[in-house]
Amino acid sequence: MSKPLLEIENLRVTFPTPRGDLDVVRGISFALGRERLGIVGESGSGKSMTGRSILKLIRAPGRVSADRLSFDGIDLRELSERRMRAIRGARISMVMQDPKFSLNPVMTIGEQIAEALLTHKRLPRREVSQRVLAMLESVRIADPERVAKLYPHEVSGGMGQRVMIAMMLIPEPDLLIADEPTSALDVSVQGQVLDIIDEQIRRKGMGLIFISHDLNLVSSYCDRILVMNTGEIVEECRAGELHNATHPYTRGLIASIPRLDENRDELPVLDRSAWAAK
Amino acid sequence: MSMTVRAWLIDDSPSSRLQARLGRAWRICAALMRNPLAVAGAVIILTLVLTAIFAPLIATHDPLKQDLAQRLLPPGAMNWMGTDELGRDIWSRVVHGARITLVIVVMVAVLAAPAGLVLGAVAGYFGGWTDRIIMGVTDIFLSLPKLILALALVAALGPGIENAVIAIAITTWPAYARIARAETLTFKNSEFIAAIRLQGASAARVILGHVLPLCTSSMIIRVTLDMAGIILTAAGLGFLGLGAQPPLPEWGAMIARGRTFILDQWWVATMPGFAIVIVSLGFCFLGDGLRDVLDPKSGGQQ
Amino acid sequence: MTALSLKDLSISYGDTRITHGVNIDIAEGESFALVGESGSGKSTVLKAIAGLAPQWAGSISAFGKPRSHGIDGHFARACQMVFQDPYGSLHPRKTVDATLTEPLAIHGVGDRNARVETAMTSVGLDRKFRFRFPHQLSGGQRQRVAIARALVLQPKILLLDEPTSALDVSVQAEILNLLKRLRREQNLTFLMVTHNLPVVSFLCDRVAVMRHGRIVEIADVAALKKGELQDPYSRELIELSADHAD
Amino acid sequence: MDGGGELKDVAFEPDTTAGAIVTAETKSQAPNRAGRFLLGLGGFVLTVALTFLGLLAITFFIGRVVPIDPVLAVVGDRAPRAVYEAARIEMGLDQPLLVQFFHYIGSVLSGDFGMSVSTGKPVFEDLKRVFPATLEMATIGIIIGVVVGVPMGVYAASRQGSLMDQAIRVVGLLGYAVPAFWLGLVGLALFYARLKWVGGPGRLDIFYDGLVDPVSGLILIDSLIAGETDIFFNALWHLALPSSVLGFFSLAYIARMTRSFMLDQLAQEYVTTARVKGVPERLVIWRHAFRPIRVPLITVIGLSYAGLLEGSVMIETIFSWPGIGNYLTTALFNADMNAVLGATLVVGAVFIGINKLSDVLYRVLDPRAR
Amino acid sequence: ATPANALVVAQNIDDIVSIDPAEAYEFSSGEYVTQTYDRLVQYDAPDVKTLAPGLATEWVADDAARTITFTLRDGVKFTSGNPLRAEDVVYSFKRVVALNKAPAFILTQLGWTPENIDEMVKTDGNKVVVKYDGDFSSAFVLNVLAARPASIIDAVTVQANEANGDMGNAWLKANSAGTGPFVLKTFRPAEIINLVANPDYFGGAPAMKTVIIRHVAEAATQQLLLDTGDVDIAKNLTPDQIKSLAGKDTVKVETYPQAAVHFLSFNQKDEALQPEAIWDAARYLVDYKGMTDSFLKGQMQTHQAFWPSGFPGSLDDTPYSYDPAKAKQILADAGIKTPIKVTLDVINSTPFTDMAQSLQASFAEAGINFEIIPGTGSQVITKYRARTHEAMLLYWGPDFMDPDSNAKAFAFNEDNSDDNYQSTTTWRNGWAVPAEMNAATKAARAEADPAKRNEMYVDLQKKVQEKSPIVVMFQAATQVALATNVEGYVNGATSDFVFYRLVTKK
Ligand SMILES: Nc1ncnc2c1ncn2[C@@H]1O[C@H](COP(=O)(O)OP(=O)(O)OP(=O)(O)O)[C@@H](O)[C@H]1O
Ligand SMILES: Nc1ncnc2c1ncn2[C@@H]1O[C@H](COP(=O)(O)OP(=O)(O)OP(=O)(O)O)[C@@H](O)[C@H]1O
Ligand SMILES: [Mg+2]
Ligand SMILES: [Mg+2]
Ligand code: NI
Repeated sequence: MSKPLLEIENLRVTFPTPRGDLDVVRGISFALGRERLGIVGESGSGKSMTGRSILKLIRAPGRVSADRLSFDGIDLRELSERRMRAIRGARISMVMQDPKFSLNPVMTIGEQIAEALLTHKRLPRREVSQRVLAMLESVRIADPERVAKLYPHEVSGGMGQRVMIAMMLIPEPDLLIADEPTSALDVSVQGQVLDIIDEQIRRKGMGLIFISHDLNLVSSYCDRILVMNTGEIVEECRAGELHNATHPYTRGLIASIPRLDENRDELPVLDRSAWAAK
Repeated sequence: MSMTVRAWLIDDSPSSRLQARLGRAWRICAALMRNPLAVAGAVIILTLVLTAIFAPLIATHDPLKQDLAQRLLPPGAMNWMGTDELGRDIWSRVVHGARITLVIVVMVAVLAAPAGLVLGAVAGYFGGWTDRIIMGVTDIFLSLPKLILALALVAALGPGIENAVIAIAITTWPAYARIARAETLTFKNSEFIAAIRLQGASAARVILGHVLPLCTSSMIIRVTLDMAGIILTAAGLGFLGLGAQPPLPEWGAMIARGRTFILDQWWVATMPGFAIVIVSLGFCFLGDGLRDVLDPKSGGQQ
Repeated sequence: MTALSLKDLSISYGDTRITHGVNIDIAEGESFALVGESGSGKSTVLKAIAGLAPQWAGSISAFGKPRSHGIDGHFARACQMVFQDPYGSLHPRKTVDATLTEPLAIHGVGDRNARVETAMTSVGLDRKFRFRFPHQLSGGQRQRVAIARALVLQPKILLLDEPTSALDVSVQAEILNLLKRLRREQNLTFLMVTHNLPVVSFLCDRVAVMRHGRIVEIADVAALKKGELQDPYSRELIELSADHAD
Repeated sequence: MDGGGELKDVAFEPDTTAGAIVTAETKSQAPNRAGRFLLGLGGFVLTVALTFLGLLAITFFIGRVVPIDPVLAVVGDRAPRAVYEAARIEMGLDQPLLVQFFHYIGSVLSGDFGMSVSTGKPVFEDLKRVFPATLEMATIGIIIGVVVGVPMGVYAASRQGSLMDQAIRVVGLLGYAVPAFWLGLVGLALFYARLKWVGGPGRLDIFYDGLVDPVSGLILIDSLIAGETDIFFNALWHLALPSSVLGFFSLAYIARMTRSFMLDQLAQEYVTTARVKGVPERLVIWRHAFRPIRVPLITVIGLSYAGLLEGSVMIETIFSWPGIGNYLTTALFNADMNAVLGATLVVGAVFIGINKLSDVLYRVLDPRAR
Repeated sequence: ATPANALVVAQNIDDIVSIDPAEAYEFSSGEYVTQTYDRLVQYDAPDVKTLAPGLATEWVADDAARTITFTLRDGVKFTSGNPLRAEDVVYSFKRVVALNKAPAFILTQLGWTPENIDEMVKTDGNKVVVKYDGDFSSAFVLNVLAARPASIIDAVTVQANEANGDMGNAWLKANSAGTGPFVLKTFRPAEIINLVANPDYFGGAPAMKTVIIRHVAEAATQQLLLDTGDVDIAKNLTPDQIKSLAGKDTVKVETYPQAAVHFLSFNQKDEALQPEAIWDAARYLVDYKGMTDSFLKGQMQTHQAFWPSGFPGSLDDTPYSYDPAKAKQILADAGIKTPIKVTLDVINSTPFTDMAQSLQASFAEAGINFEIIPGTGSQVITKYRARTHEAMLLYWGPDFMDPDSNAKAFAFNEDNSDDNYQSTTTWRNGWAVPAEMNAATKAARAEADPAKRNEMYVDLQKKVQEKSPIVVMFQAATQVALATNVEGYVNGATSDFVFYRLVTKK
């Protein structure tokens, strides 16, 4: 692996609360090359916040601090909002978690995807629409011409997610952060969509941060896995080795998944006291 | 000590209903306190209330005492805000007027807001014909010229603040009904309402116990913002001679009477005008602050 | 005896027919799962049983007693429902205490304090949560409150609409364990909607597969575990679920 | 799963062919659509008609309980008994209330609003004279309110908490709190009497009066029709102050609502999505945050426009503006019920019209409502 | 500033209901009728106190035959160009009687009815013979014929514009058809009256080519308009505004005493207000001087009799002054228990509310506590008419300039029963006037000798002043603010006596 695309050291996201500051991400560090990195963890463990802080999109009053936050050699911490905008979308983009709320309700799907493209490139109209349609098609939307004219409330949750992916892939970024990109898709479409992302990774050497709480999916799709809990990285391993994970939290998570041929009388649950003491 | 009370209040796991309620109130207050405009608003309203309570102590003169030899004096050491056309001390009248203003504002809030709230919630909850009929009536009242309605009522009932209050209440409830209905529609199909209905709760119980509490925060916000409007409507009635009966020191009536002096004895209309502006601003600031704190869209999650 | 029986149940929203002649019989104490395609009408069936989808034809009866359309207080005491979304099913301005006391007040049940405490203990909620508001609770805790609310009236039947799909695996495990325990202790009858076959195999005795508003197959869970379902659509479901879990 | 149809989530085809069980509601659809449209239109017309009827009824009965003797306005205070009685009978006041009401409805339906007793002219003619005056003032007022208020609100929201935001809020709130007649008088004293920046009270300089024929009643338009640019600018000059005062009040409301809507929007996920795409801030605000609020904003603007069209007695009095607010108040004070009812109908129609219009715009502008 | 040949007046004219002289019955419409019409005889500018020839150059009265014969002025033309004929006079009078609008009673009191009017008013070539029927002198009749409804209209034009048998009533609400110094160009209610000069006016063409009366309701606005020179005359300024004009050299103020008297009355249908001690005490409880020196300054003067000062037959004594101690004494002597509560109805505009508040303060000194009930003009009158008020603060202006007009209102009430509605102050306050006073009123009306007649009225006024539930307090004056270059404006004691035809600008 060559020079890392993204380097993060001691990233911290803080929210003020009535009872004092609350760190929702507590000094995590990792580096990412042109690879597929999975981040898993239970709900509220800070996965999405990590993703957003890379794009410097944590809303006030939240604060981000890091000892190092560099992307392709650029120090993102010092970057002005204007230069940051040039990076967003074009070089780093992010599939937002909830398509129902993340698509603009009064713009058509087509307009929104085209906007992602036009923000960074001047292109003739005809080419824009061609590329938009091609992109929609590649995320397995069967009738792209019709769908491009639809408004977000007219598409199903699964379609929304695919539109979101199309929108973020179309500027061909160097790094894609995908926050639960396939949770609303049924199993067969999910596989196809993941293949598209995979293809871009291979073709362009794009980096991917894949956020999910579906451990099975992550372990079969990614190269490397970070396990997060309450804002910290508790375990890092190669994807295939997830089943040999050592941290009790990770082990707990894995154990608590029911299986199709389930025979256990009771599912093991996380015993938080085991590592909370740490 | 204060630290422990505070800790008790913001305890995440209150051990009694009381603590839970106080805790919530405390959180709202604390959030309000962080908002400078809201603090300013609260201070103004508090001042208004205190002024109303202690009016006789604060006033320097008898607000009704006429002295035709001392009329239209500019503000000075004796009469801080000058004197009016009958030689009455404007400062003392403004101070006593705080009582009337407070009564008007509170009465309208007590009459109009709940009426609108309940009607709107009922319309929104039941839908269908109930909704059509209630909203039809609401629309009728909404499209009646407001001042005309108020004037007609005052004319019919006779002048006086009580009737002015009733008149203003009758003109303001439709707006509240609309808000309450809109809010109710957004909650009506939510699962927590479905859940309580599944428990066999009667419609009255669902509306009163579950739907209304959710509408109240937007209602409180709206009502505080409307306070300025209410005071000014009362003033408008005063302008037309239909507000409080003379010689009551109602601010609107004072301005209305003072307006013929505005070019030469500016203080007669301007001093009570200031009072209205300040109190209205107070309510607006508070309302704005409450919007930020109580708004279910932002407040619930924190 | 049959706890819940649906005969020829057809449900519509306005002009649109959602289900077509659904027939299900669930024995007392049984745990019955309803799985199937998204949008096939699973939730709608539960809503009709509970009274939230009043436009239906056919018959619904609990313990031999048919229910009327609309919400019905007596039926409510026998049959309660738990919703999918723990974030949306609790009143945001009511404490846990208020939420749990409400059904007791509606039915004029006495000794509310003790009953609320019992309900909380039975779902494993610590006493310290009693006066918290929903936004002070985690998703799993909220779902426990929702289950406790369904249980305070001591119903015989629980309708569960994807009770764990919004939760992550560890919390899901806790809730599933809880449901299993409650069923054992109180001899409850479950009708559960889910899209997760492993959950079915953990908690249920029988399963019905729905598609396009019709039941395509009803089978024992044992068959499901062995992958021995008949209908092609059911088989497709099993295959994909299996290859998912490594 | 069957096939790769993208509509997986909603792949269910509604089955409405005459099935086994026909519930009361399940009917064949095609003829139903047209029927339902007609029914909808009929219902719409019916509700509007009922609203008008209710409006009339309430105004009518309020008018009758007002303790002012309508006959007095006709015959004056000194008229002898016989004259008084004759007038009373001529006005139909000896009839039972309900009969009077139905008579009134009857004549309104035949297009006759009756005579105004306080001006001695047909109400319809009066309204043709006073309503355009208010319309002109209110329209310029609302334009000022929108053109200034909306950007103010948007700006304040985009800099929430900043000094400018606070300043805009305070200025906006002042619009709620300052009595209109105070502002009007002070404005006149300063801008008209002292600085001579604007025209004085009245719609025109007095010597321009009557030089253009009233076609629409709106002087701005009539003067252009007549090609009298002098008069056009004079009218504009006279409109400047009263419209600005009205504009200030609507501005306050519009700016605050805009700010509040914008704050809600800016907190939405899709605004973040736009930022993720690297969209410039200006576009984030206007395209992504502002566009969705056009609809509620139009309702707000519509309602405040309707409020202005109701006419403000105070502003009209101070600016000697022969508008509907003054007309209505004078009529009410004289128990001139025909005039009150006629004017109320006009104002009510404006309200209802604006309401329905904003419904239509809502459908046009918000894809979710189509 | 306004052009040299145009006069612009700022005035509140929203009282106008009709400008047809047979119907015009308001203050502002009175002014309008004076500018556009003439009567046979009239009080004319510049001397508004003497009855002068109008459209009749001479008249012969025969008191015994109850007939007056008028000879019409030669060569007078209506503004339409039609010549004035005796038939016009007959038509004008007949029209008033037939239409029977509000002011018709002024003419019908001469015994005219629609049936007999052809008998009572006849043409005789260039002459008009007028008969009357009743116990009054020809002096009284001349005053009646100088009143507003007796204005002469152009019968030809009006008949040509008749619609639905309205005798031109609708047309005359938007047009004038008289011989007066001005012609109506535009009238828009509560907005504007635009008059243009009649160059052929028999009394000489007015210097002003146009007179525009703008409706300006707000006093402060009137002041601003006058300040900026956009109007030449402001008619409704308050005393305090007038005071502030004092130092300015662009504006002058002129004061014209008016015929209206302001009074406080107690309804005798209310038993608590029947004791005469209350009436007596009330006369000492009005702060006459305090009010006229302050907020009424210049616009009212103390006057305590019902016929206004400055006219023949007036009683100018003001025996009462503010003396709460004396009032208290009177009440105590009569054994009246104080405090008593009385409602006081008042029109809700200035200066009435101020007066009411002053009365409230001064009456409270003697334990009479007023509760002020403000209302619109029509509201107050409605209540007054129904006799359901307790105390009332109101004013009265004569219908025409004869003392009888007021005597009938303040000293005459023969039948106090509820169904005998009268517009008089006495009946409306439920005061059954003593029989000898009724007789005295009638006698004065019938008296032919002017000097003796005046004496009888003075006597009558003294009686009412001493003992009645009506406390006359003030006589009004009108203060008009004019640009200094405006001269020749004439303003008599009522709105019928306002003249613009002599106005010139320097
Ligand atoms: N505005 C805020 N103020 C305070 N705390 C916040 C705020 N926004 C998020 N948080 C907290 O930050 C923590 C991390 O949130 P984040 O969205 O990163 O979780 P996540 O791991 O993505 O969970 P999920 O799987 O549910 O998406 C949560 O505990 C959340 O409550
Ligand atoms: N209130 C409603 N009005 C009209 N149609 C509705 C309504 N609620 C649901 N539907 C429709 O009914 C069908 C069945 O919905 P239902 O919620 O029962 O599906 P489901 O099987 O529970 O799916 P999922 O697994 O996605 O929850 C869907 O096509 C849906 O669009
Ligand atoms: Mg997340
Ligand atoms: Mg469902
Ligand atoms: Ni399918």
